Amino acid sequence: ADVPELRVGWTIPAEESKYLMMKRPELFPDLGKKYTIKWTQFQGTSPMVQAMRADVLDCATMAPMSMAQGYIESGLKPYIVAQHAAEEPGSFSVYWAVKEDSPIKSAQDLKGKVIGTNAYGSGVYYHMLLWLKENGLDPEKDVKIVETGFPPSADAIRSGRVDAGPMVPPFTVLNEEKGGLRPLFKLLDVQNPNVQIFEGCSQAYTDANPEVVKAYVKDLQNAMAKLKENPALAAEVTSEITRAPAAVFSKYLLTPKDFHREPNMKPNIDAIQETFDLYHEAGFLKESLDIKEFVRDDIIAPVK
Amino acid sequence: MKQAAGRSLRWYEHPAVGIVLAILFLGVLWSAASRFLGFTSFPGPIAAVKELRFLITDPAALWAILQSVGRMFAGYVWALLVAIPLGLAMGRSRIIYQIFYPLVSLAYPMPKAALMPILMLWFGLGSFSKIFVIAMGVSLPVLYHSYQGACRVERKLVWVAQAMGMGPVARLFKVILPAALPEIMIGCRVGVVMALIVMVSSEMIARQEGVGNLLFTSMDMAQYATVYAAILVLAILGFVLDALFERVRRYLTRWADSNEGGA
Amino acid sequence: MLVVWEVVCRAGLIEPQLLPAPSDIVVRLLEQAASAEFWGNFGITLYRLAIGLSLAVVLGVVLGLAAQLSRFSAALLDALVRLLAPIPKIALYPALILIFGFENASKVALIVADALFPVLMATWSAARAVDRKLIWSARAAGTSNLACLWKVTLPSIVPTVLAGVRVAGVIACVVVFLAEMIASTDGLGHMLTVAARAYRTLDMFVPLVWICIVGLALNWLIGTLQRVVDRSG
Amino acid sequence: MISIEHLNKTFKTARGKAHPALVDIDLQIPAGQFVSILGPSGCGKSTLLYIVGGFEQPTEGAVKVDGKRIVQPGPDRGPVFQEYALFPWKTVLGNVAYGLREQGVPKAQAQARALSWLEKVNLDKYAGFYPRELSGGMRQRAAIARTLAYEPAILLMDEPFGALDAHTRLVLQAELLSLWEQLRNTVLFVTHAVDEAVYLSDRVVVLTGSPGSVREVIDIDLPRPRVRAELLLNRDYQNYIVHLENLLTEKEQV
Amino acid sequence: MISIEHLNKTFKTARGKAHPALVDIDLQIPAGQFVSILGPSGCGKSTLLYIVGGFEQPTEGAVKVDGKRIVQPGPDRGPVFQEYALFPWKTVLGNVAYGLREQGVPKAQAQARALSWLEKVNLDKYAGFYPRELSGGMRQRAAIARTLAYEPAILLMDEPFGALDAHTRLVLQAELLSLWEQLRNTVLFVTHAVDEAVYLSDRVVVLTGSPGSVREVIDIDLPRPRVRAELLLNRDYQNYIVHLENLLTEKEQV
Ligand SMILES: Nc1ncnc2c1ncn2[C@@H]1O[C@H](COP(=O)(O)OP(=O)(O)OP(=O)(O)O)[C@@H](O)[C@H]1O
Ligand SMILES: Nc1ncnc2c1ncn2[C@@H]1O[C@H](COP(=O)(O)OP(=O)(O)OP(=O)(O)O)[C@@H](O)[C@H]1O
Ligand SMILES: O=[N+]([O-])[O-]
Ligand SMILES: [Mg+2]
Ligand SMILES: [Mg+2]
Repeated sequence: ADVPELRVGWTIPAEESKYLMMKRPELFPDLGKKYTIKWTQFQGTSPMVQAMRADVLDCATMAPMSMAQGYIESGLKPYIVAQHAAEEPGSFSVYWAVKEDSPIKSAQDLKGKVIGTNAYGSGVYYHMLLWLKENGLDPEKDVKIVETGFPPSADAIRSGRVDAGPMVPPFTVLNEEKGGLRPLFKLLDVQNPNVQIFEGCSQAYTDANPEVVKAYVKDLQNAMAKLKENPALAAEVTSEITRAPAAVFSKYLLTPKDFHREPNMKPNIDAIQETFDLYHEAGFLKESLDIKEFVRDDIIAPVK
Repeated sequence: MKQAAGRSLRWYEHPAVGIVLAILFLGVLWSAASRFLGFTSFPGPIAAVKELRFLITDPAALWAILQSVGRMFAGYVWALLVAIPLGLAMGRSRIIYQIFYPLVSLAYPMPKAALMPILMLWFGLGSFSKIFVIAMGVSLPVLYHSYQGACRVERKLVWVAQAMGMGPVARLFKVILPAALPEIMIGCRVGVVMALIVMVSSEMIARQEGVGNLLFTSMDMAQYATVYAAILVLAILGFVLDALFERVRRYLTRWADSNEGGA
Repeated sequence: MLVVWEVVCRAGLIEPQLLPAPSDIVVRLLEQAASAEFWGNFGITLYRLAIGLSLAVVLGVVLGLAAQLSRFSAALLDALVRLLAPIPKIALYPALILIFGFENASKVALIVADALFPVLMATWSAARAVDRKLIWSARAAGTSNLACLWKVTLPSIVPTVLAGVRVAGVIACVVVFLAEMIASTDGLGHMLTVAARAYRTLDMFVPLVWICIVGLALNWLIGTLQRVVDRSG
Repeated sequence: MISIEHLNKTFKTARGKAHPALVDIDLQIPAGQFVSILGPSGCGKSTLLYIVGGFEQPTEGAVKVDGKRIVQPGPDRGPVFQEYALFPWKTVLGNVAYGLREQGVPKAQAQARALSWLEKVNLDKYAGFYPRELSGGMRQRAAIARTLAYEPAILLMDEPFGALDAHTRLVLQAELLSLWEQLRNTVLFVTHAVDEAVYLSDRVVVLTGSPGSVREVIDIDLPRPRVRAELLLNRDYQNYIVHLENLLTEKEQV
Repeated sequence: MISIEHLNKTFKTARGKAHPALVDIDLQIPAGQFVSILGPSGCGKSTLLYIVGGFEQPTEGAVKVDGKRIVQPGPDRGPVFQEYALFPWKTVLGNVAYGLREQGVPKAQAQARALSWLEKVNLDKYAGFYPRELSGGMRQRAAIARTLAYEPAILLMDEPFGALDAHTRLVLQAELLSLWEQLRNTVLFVTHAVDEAVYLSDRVVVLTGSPGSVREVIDIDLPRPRVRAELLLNRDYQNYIVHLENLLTEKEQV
């Protein structure tokens, strides 16, 4: 009863180490002994950031943008403790696709066209804006951006509802099988490398319960190590979480067709700082942020 | 259709026949649409039904469905307990009407599911906020129809009860309630629909374990057959609830003249 | 109520991040009301709502009445309604988007799909409960079975149908907002999504208040109609 | 000529039991006759009228008008219901003009004729009232006017004077009689007043208690045109009344 | 003792006009009297009853029972409405037992008493029927039984025998009279049958045509207990009837 409880938020996809902890708690000796976890699922990182701010979550998945906004708009103070997924050379990078036979070959060809995006205000969205700007397009005037989300993106491109749309796994894999689309640009063209999602824990909680958070981060690391060793296990637990067949995941999970996973989950602090700076320069963030404020050296992966 | 006194059912008026016909009709329509559109994300009925077989034999999926149903049931019952008496009272008393009407009519068009992310923060991450939004959604049609029904009660029925010395609260339950019952039942039936809408949209906006979550997660994972199997589960759920409800309604309003067949 | 809310917020019992004070919401509301962008969002939501609801009402009443004509159509429609009404159409929204596009058509289609059934069901059950001696009187005066639908059944069911329209109106408000939240580039629902992603709680409440006002206005409109009908009924 | 042949009507009650209302009714009503139906409350008088009107279907047997089997209502048979059944969303004038408009009479003319009918039933001052603003008797008069206005060949009247005060009743009886003596349409008239039946009819049909069957058919051989004041002194008239009252009273004992 | 003082009732019609229904009614009704109200259709008889019942409020003036002003209905005044107003969701037995249950009579006893009332109105075979399955006359009998069953001190009856056949009517009149002679409760009885009014009442109030005001109050000085067969031969009885019929007939001319 006096085992401390950690309240953790999670989402789908790309948090395999959390899925493993949820589905195979017996692999983690500390879990349940040193601390317990109350898992709550969320849709996207924004509501999780909000929930942490409201003090109903202690740790949550975050993206550079949602954390920065949370800090600026509502005074959220988290530590970055581990990294879930990033884009690095050789790994998968979110890309915008057009029809194979589309006349669109470059950014300029997008003038006057309709571009799909996942969610307004997401990192993927802002990186796309950066790409448009870099290529001399005004996102407000030169193109029409509609929010499609990832799932219908491919069908939307094929049916002509949008001229270009964003692609992520598992849709990319499905699509390679079906054919008919080709990539136009990818996020790595904008920032290389860049961090997609990481784990953040409330500073107040962490400072009050350093041992609990440390144990949690250590378990995350262990989970990632086990998964790297055994990608089939990753497919298995992800399948259990999402109810999609494991075969779907074994096609890409933890392969070069997937986002980059740091084996020890060490956050790429510099890449995150770069994202903050890019966003600030472009005016997406009101303030410039210093990543140091969000790092506590003794509680960041890899911990021993 | 209810059977007219002294009139026999035709073959197609047997409920099962109508349903089968309607299912066939919809199935063909769906299949044609899916074929015509050719979207990966819009599979035909056969794929969905195949997947449905897996879905309903999987304990984890069943558990998710059960959780949804449980929350829906709790929300529905709460809504009935609050909305029917309040609606009837609003229909009979000017004062109660004036106190509650502005509040109720302002709050009702609000998309409760949109509040989910905030409600979760107010009420915590437990079941309460989910049950609460469902109750809010259901109470709307129930309240309106109860109010409507109470307004329209033949005044001489009320007079008779008054003359027997029945007080206002007793009248509400013993006269207004039964007299307004056919109308209330319409509200309850729409309430079933509302409960499902709110349940699905709230599980979509705040991913809480349940059949709505199953649906949208499958969509995120490109499991389109599962998506439509989940929609089928919702449809079956809705149909069963509606049918159960229709039974209750018939029993409770068996005294009412249904004048079937209309013109 | 409002006063309690205001006091609670002012006293700092609740963080503005969770529940902003009503006065702050009103101030923000007025601020936004000065911007053309807001009226664009407001207008497009209203437009979708008006088209969707009108279609739903016309379709609902026509189908509900037409089904009374023959026992076969009545049986078939009854079955269709029982199958389709309880499906939460919002789950089909992704498919609707692909069929009707990201613009107005898909949202209107969703509104119609969800708002149709309360009207249809009200029409349906009211039409069956019409005092049969009224219909007999008209039939005996030479009114055909078909003409009875709009000469007798329609006027007798107007009160109940209006009650159904009220519910449909509210459902329409909810659904258009949700659809705009899910996928849209404009509208009140979209405003909320944008505000939520940027953690501007105050800005989240503004579109909610507006959709409530729209619902209230709609409700008032139908209520007025109901009173007019009552007076002459 | 209405011929009612071997008519049976059985209702199914809410508890699913069969409840016979009419058993083996056989009646021939020549065109232009005024026929009254008498019988104890609940014996099926209204039901019989509904079947002749084509509103309800018999369980067995048939009703034929001029040899044609009746399956649905038509403007040749005008009903006046015990419950009035006025259209609540129309004014009194609108109700009375309705049948005329349905027969294709132009609006202005229909309203004028409706108004003249309202005068006859003494409701002209209430032309603009809605039914719910009328007293029971006034509603009944409006319902009578609505049906008489379009002059159906067969009138089916279900206790049309039941809710009227004695005076209005006498006036309307006389009015109906003089109208009928001009038009000579067929009238099926349900009543529970014996004197009314004898005063108005060529023939009185007495039904037995529930389930109703024909107990006796009595031809009323009184000269026409009939004047009530004169009839009261008529021996035959008195005899008819005594006979019918005896019939109705004794049968309850049986 | 009911005292009706300077009573006025004006309705507002759907077109917003004022429509006077009752003008300056003053009446004293001693406890235990049987008073009938006669008047042409639409003169305000029902409205007067509704005001005494406390269902409608007068525009001016007041009704007092034993000196207390009436503002709302109460179990001391039992109404029988012209439209029956049976609870459609209750069976006939349920309807009749209802008032008793409300007065706190235990269920079994209430049902037994209700059933004995149903026997009196000859409806015992229909105890399990729902109102919509009854004929007009049967509904009326059920409504009468419902109110009589709980024995209110004042009975307000609005044409209670209007829809009954002659025989049932006679039986119920006699039944009501013998009951009243035992209980001696106050009865306000609206009717349009002059003979019924004279047969039953201590006093007959005749109203003028719309708007209603008191035209004449006639005390009926006939010995009680009254037997109808005997009365028919009674000179005074005949005179009352002739006088009242003249009153009602001539007034329309005025
Ligand atoms: N709700 C109302 N609005 C307007 N006028 C009304 C309303 N109710 C009754 N009246 C009018 O009041 C008058 C008296 O009506 P009431 O029902 O008391 O008559 P009554 O004497 O009982 O007639 P009857 O013998 O036909 O039943 C009528 O002229 C009627 O039109
Ligand atoms: N819908 C129904 N369901 C069951 N029984 C019915 C129905 N309608 C009528 N009955 C029964 O049929 C019988 C005849 O009813 P009907 O209304 O024809 O009588 P009536 O002779 O007109 O009586 P009244 O003079 O009282 O109006 C009654 O016993 C009644 O209970
Ligand atoms: O009220 N709803 O959000 O469905
Ligand atoms: Mg009848
Ligand atoms: Mg009256």
